[in-house]
Amino acid sequence: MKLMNHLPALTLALPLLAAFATPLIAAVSAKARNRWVTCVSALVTLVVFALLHRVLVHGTQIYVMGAPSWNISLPSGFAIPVRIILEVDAFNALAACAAALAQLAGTIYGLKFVKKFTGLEFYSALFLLLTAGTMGMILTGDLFNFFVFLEISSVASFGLIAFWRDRPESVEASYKYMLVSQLAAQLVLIGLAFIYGRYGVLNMAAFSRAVQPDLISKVVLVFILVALGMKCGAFPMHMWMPDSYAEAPASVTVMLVATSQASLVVLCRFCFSLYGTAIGSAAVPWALIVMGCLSMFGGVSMAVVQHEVKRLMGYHSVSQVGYMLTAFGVGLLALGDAAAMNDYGLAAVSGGLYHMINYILYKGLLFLCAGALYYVAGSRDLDKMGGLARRMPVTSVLFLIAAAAISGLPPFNGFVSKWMIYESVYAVHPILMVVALVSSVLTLASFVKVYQTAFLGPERSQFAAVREVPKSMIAGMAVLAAAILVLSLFPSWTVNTLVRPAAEALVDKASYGAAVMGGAL
Amino acid sequence: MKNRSMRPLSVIARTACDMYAWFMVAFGAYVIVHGDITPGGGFQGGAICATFLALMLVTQGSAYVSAWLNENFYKVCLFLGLFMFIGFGLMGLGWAMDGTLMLNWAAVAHDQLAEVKPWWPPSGTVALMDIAVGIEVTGGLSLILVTMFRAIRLGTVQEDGMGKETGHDQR
Amino acid sequence: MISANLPYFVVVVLFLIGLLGVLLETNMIKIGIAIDVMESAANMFLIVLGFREGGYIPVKFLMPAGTENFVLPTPQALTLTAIVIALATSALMLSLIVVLYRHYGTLDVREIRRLRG
Amino acid sequence: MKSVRTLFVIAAIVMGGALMGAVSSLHPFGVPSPEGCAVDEHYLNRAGVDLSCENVVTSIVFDYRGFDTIGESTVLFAALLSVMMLFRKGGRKQ
Repeated sequence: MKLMNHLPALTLALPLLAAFATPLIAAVSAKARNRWVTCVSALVTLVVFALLHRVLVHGTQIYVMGAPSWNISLPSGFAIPVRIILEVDAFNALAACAAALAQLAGTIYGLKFVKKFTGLEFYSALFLLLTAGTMGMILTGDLFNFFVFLEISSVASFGLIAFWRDRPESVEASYKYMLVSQLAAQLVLIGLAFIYGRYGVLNMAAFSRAVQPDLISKVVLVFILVALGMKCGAFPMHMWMPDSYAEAPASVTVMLVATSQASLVVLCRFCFSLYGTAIGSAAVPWALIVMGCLSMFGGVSMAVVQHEVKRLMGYHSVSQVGYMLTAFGVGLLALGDAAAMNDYGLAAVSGGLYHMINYILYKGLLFLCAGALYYVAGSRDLDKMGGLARRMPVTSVLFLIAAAAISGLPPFNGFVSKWMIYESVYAVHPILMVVALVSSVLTLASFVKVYQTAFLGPERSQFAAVREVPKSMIAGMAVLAAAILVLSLFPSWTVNTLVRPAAEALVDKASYGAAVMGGAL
Repeated sequence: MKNRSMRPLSVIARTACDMYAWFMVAFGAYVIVHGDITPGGGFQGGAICATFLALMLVTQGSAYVSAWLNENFYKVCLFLGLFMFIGFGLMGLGWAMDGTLMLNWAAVAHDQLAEVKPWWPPSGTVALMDIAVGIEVTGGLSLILVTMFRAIRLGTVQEDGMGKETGHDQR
Repeated sequence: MISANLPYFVVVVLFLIGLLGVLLETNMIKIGIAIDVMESAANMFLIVLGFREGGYIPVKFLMPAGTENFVLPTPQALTLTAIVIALATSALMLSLIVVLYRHYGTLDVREIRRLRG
Repeated sequence: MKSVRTLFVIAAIVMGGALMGAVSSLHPFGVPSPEGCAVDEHYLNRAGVDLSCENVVTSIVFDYRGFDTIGESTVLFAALLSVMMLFRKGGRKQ
């Protein structure tokens, strides 16, 4: 099967080509456009899952853009790759799968959700471009290519956040996000210019072979950490996150969650696979841990006072990102120490990684449910809702699943990942676990409040005519709910076959370099 | 409503720019086509071609240009360029999937130059993609110019059908 | 030492001007200009990194007889890409500013504060 | 407000100090290290031979790093779509 060799490239080329064609197809009819985007996003999901399967069976996949053959990474007689290489290991592929599910859910949900507005040809095309940008950020193995895809996803999300352009808040949120991500993009560009000037390479694997713990590498790492920390919504620069998550249409917010997680994927890639032990001090892991704890607690404490559903969930996103940052910081602390790595390091990385996958799924589902509430109730304000459980039973059940998963209630996947994080961070310092537990309790309290206000309570007279949301919106939510249930029902299978290989691939710096640069060191 | 349209410049400026703008397009086309042998390339040439519209807007004024301009031409340019570009990239895959995406399938090595037909671009997809990107950038930049220019001419929020797309709020 | 590396320091100063502009300015257009200054700093940094003493532009057959080496081509290609990206984002940012101005009637970011709390 | 601005200035000065230190330890201006330009030498040597492309920059933009260029024209396309979407005609459909 020669097609299987080209899966990494197809993952990126398919949504790009489809996005170029979407405005033309939209000119035919709205129905054709809807079918087209649904087919394409289903196909992208299929391709990404096939890629994950291939990676799990055959090991790390590389794809060399423009070489005579897909696996010739080095030109003859030359030790450094000169072309753009996509490098997909278990970690990349797993993150790409979660992003693919998010875009499938968002596409299907969006068919009805934004149906009554104009400009849908632009909306559909930009959504596909956002998909392509996110996939590119996750899958690429080249530093400058990462910058390009970062910009694709940023530009597409600026447009999509401002989709309701007659609402001043939307445009404002878009502008805010634009400032943050342009700043971040310039920091990334300066950082990779330093890498180019110091080492003369732009390939990630070549860089991971060459990197030395000197001043330039440290400055580059700080720049990249600051930039990607901004993009994934860590505490000091989290302000854009609740704004843009709340103001974007719900179908877009799902994808924005996946995009911000793509930044986190690359952040982990930099810390573990590229730098590894060359970080050279404990300051970076501790900075990650402190940032994570602040985000965890700060996000959730700001969330409990919110009255807008999606804004509340946006602050919860800040808190959830904190869990992952803390876990990855703990994993980074254990790097280079084999005993500590076995003891708690690998568990921390697996926990953070598993939490990232879970987060994309349940947070996406929560945002879709919030969008459904907004769709039927015509209001974002939690105080104006009430008694909707009887009117929309399916949505309320789906919301319950997602809320239980985010609060870490036992049968659900959020419980497993949070448990892994608690256990591993306890080994470093008990106070970290206390912070994580308190944040988790507050999350539970906050979502109990949301569920009780919106779905339970007395029925309101103005909601007498409210019906369940249309079937395609339910289908979009069901995609994510099914994924959550699968992960919840087979926890040990998930951890052993999906998460553990991904975590091992992430922390194994030597094999990341070897996949492109060859075995000899 | 105030008159937000751009006024035309004097007749001397208009006549001079009328002629000059076409030379600009010719120069842009030159830069695009010779991208693989001289400094320049698709983006630079495309940007030069797109200045045609900027010049026209400044000198001729908005009323003249919006009456005379056909946006569909630029849309055709944009999509033609995009599909040519990614099409050349996908052609690298080949029928049997033997190559890779973005493979330079048409390149000729320097010592075999004598064997190919004179019309064949020796640098292969470099020259072809140069032209594709030139067409695309011409269309894209001109469309951005036209769209932003129209937007300046739009009135306040209530005019021109704006002001209604605020989401699902029922006020 | 300083004079030999002067272009690098110019880049740093340019970057800081842009950064402080983004952080401290209150006019939206000026913030946009500051971001463009940062982009220019990044592009200039790439170009400066790729300069070689006595190098010529990397086009083979235009090379004069006396020169023997070229400047590095990769930074120029990267800069070309980065410039087009900067252009696209600037256009989008200006459009957002136009829409914001239409909604709020001001360019001052301190008055555009509906999203609070 | 005032304290926030002071904080910004301090952060920028710290960042500037780090940048100054980093650029001082780069290679001197105009003299890149030989291993630092190995990839560029490869481009310069091979572009004219393998591709018959005289302009090495163009050969990098469209061949060696051609996928970046697809991304770049996609950014332009995305910006165009976003601008057109912001200024689209018409309100809500009936």
